[in-house]
Amino acid sequence: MAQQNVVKKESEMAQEGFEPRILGFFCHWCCYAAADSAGVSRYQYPPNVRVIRVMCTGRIDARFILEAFRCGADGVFTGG
Amino acid sequence: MCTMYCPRPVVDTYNERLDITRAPHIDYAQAIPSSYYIDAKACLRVNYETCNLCAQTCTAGAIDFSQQPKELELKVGAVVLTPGFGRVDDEVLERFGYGRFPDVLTAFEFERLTCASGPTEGHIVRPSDNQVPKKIAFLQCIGSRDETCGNGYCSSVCCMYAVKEASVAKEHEPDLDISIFFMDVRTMGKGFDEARKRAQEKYGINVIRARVPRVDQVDGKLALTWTTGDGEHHSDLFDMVVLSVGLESPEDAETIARVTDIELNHYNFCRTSVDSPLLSSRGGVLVAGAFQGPKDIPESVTQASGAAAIASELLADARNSQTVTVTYPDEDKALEEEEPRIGVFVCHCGVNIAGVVDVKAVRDYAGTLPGVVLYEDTLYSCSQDALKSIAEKIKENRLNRVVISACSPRTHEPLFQETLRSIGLNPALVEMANIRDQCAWVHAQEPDKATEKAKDLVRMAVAKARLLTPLDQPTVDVTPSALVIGGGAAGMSAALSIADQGYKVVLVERSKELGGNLKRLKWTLDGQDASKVLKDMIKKVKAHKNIQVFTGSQVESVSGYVGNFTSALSRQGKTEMINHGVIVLATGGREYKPKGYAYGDSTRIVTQLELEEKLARGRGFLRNARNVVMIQCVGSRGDDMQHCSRLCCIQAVKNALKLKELKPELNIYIFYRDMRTYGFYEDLYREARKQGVKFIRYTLDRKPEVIKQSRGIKVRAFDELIGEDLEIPASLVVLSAGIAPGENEELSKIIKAPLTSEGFFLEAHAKLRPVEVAVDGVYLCGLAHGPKSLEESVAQAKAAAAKATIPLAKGKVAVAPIVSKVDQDKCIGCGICESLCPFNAIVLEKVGKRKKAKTITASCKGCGVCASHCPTIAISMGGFTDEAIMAQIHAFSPEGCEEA
Amino acid sequence: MAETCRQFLADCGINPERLALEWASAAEAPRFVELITGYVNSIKEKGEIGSAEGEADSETIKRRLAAAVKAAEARKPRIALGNLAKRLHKEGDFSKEAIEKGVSSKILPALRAERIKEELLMLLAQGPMDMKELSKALWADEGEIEKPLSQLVKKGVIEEKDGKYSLADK
Amino acid sequence: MAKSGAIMVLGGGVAGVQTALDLSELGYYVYLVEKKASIGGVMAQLDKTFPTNDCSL
Repeated sequence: MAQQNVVKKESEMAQEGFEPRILGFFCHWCCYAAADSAGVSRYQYPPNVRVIRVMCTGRIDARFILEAFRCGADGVFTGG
Repeated sequence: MCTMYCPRPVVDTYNERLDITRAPHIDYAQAIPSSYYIDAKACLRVNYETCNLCAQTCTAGAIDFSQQPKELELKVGAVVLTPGFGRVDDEVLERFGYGRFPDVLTAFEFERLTCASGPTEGHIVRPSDNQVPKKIAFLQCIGSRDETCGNGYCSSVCCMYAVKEASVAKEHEPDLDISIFFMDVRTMGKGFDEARKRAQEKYGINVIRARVPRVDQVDGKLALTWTTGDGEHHSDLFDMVVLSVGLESPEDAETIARVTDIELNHYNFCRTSVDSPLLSSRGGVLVAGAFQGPKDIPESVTQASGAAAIASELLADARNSQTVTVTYPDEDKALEEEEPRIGVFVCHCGVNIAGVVDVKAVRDYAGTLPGVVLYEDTLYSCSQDALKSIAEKIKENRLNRVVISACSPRTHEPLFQETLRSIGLNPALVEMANIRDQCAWVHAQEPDKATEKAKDLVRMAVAKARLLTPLDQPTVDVTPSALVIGGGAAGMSAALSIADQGYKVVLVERSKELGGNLKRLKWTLDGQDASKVLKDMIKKVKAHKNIQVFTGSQVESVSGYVGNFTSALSRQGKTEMINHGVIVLATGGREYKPKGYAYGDSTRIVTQLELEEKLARGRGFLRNARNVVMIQCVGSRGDDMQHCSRLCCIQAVKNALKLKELKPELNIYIFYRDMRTYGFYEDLYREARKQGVKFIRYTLDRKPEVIKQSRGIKVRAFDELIGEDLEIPASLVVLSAGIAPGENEELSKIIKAPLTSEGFFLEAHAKLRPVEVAVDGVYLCGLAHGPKSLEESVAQAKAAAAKATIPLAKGKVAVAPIVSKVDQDKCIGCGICESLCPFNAIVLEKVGKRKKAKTITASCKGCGVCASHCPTIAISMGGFTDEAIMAQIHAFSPEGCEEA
Repeated sequence: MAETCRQFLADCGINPERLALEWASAAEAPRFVELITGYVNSIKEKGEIGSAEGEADSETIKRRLAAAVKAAEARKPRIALGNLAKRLHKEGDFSKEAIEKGVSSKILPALRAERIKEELLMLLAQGPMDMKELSKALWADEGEIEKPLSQLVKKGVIEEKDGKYSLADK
Repeated sequence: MAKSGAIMVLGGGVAGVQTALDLSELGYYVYLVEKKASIGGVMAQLDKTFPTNDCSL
């Protein structure tokens, strides 16, 4: 990798109030089900993730992930 | 309208008398049928021939007072009794201040108070002054475990509902101080003990082990006094007292018994036996649910399916002789092909969603999205009348795509798909946005952010909806036979039931003989000879023309899908392939092997099953015995395994009584944490106490010690009552070892059926699908599901048999249309998809000179690994096309994201 | 697939830890909550995309990802990915090392080459650039750029004038 | 005598409803008899169910 080309930036500390936008791809049978069950049990977790349901994580194409980042996702969470 | 005009107020029984309605009313919003009815007891017209206001105001002219009761005569092949349970007499409740003090409520009333659709919209207030109470006490065992009111049994559900109601109350009012007064904490169901522990820790609910004898009122507060296990007296004041009332036999039990000519037991429940828990004393009359004995929802549902199996066994010859079939209108293909006209329905789900998410804002936002022509909010989208109105609106507005923004598609999509079908639209044209399970419920503390998220989810769903296309509904034929894995009591019962219903069964048992754990049992819990029960069962199985038994065999592999499985069975190194339509998992469990307690150091330190085996061989070893010590929860409830093994308390009491019978002068000590002799087994517990068996409670931090000495065995334990250590020289120590899961891991992988963290198989839904597994066509029963008694295993096996027979009886199964489809023009025949498909559902075929991939629709599960790995992007997935997912990704960005 | 994305993201100047691949079965709601909470917090720490250490600025990221999506659509890298998956499947070796090695030796070079080609076109669409500028903007050595560049010049898509490259007028 | 392919289920609570549903799927005609104006029994009065506090309707 052309190391010298890496644009060095000062590591910015977690900004107060920064709410990342995260896209999730959840497997219908596993993670999506676990997420439903978390709801049923009223567990609480941060509201930053938007979910796309797929029938299996195997469905996820590299294009989807790259496209998600291009569309401004700060993170992509694939859950099998 | 009629409700509005009725001059006659009526107590609302649905809301447990906490609210008032009118003579014509509807019980609750989701009631089925969802029409209004007139309470004949209260109506002025019916009783006094006056009024008639409602009939005049009904715009539909639907009230007709000239209707008379009619007697119908129906010819049926079987009767299933499911009358449920009755309520404890007010007279019993009055002893605890009910009816005298307004702030003493029954748990049923409290349930309505905590409910969002209840009389107070979920606000917990004292009936006396409408103020929020600060301190609430739950009193357990009201009308249960109480011979003075004739109910000597344990109602088996109150401990759970009390914990639930207390948790819900704490969620509404976090500052509440809640105490629950238990005699024993009986949360013995699957996963219940763990849930109870979590609730206790999370919400800080006080657990007090004491029975409160009475309730008094002092200065507008309720005074309780009680005595704890250490003999100390306590008293305190509470703002509200909730009575955890038990379940009684139904009020009309005697009438039912007379009319159907069946016998009742001494508590007026239906009499049944351990080896056939769903049969009444009269042939063809079956029983399920609380009338068979107090029980919770999953058990009632299990028994219900079990009863269906038995009725189906009885009437197998007459199957399909009287059924009618439903027809759907033809699809409106032209409308489906038009530009998307999307309707968005945003559900309140009572306050489940609307309590957190600003539903109206989400609805209005949906209206701004391209393609949306209708946007509305609904109170409960899944209720009958809401579905009807959604259907009407789809028609009125000529919608051809629908977005339901409500709960999870995993549970509710089929319902809305059905609605579309019923009005001539392809079911694939509905998309759901999950703003409840994955939004409102999990972001309850952040309503603004939850509303933002809900909007985003709706936007993404609408984006996908625009690209939805109609999909075919393929069906495949079913191989009409079953594979039952496990030859214990559960497996044999399931096999017999399926065979009796007229289908072939292959029964596979790993060991050399049938029987499983039942082989080790000497007596059933109701005192029958266990070996006789077992022998009868084995005889029937071996003689049945529809059952083929494979002992000493194992399942090596399973391929296929519901309706068309192919499995490899290995026996003595040889492999045999069999085809079958369904699978029943009855792999059993095993007795936990104790760690510690000097187990293994002496032949006089044994488990309960070892004791029964010893007794089966003769009673000689009791000759010089004086003291017998039993220790409960060995391995269970956080000792090593987390779960409660459910059975050991009853088993210990049963064996203690048998020992007493054999040698009355024995001193028997039982060290326990909570005695969980639920249901009618409470009788055994009471009997054991009566006969002088000594019960001593211990806690996990002060476990009894078993010390093997050079001569004899000593048990040292702390006795709470005297506050001192006890030392008992024991002639025999019996460890109530819990029930551990069998070796399920491998099978779980082969079948892709998930396990719980404890290693038992996981059911598809704890309440409503207790014998189904997440994999279609696979069913579950017996100890493979979790610890349970023989009686429960048999009922569950019948239930699994009912569910397993459904696809066999139908002869066809519908395949979800989410399968892959290969565009053979784009396919280059590389074979990557074929080699990656986990279900062998893609093959290469010759088309002209070249090889092309092709999907075997019936095998495809829609996982999409082929599509994501296709070099030429030639494979698309039904309902999850690249375009649709890309559209969702683009819609993920609030500003929208242009295609690159 | 995930490893491919991670390596490719790093190559594009995005912290690969922004992509998570986790497992939670239907029975594991508590685990799911733990995972998702931990993940959201880790992203919070990293900050907005384009602000973590070693990451390209957001404008570059936008352009580069657009090129990357096109690269992931291209046949060559997809065949490489498919064949690697097929091979791992056949050999039953899903060890981290095997996957990492396979991806870095087979897939990444193909993806990177496609990405450079696509991004090159995008950059030049904005105006002429010389080799030095291109190398800097593309995070690539001149050697890597030369090949696609000369091919595109040959095809007549790109013109060269005084050491500056630009899209050919059509 | 030919057996009847119909079954009567007495009581429309959760157990009765489940029996009726299973029987109809198994190919039998079911008469579901309930005293009250609507089916569902006590479970319909419950807001949540233990241990998951799942909606009970």
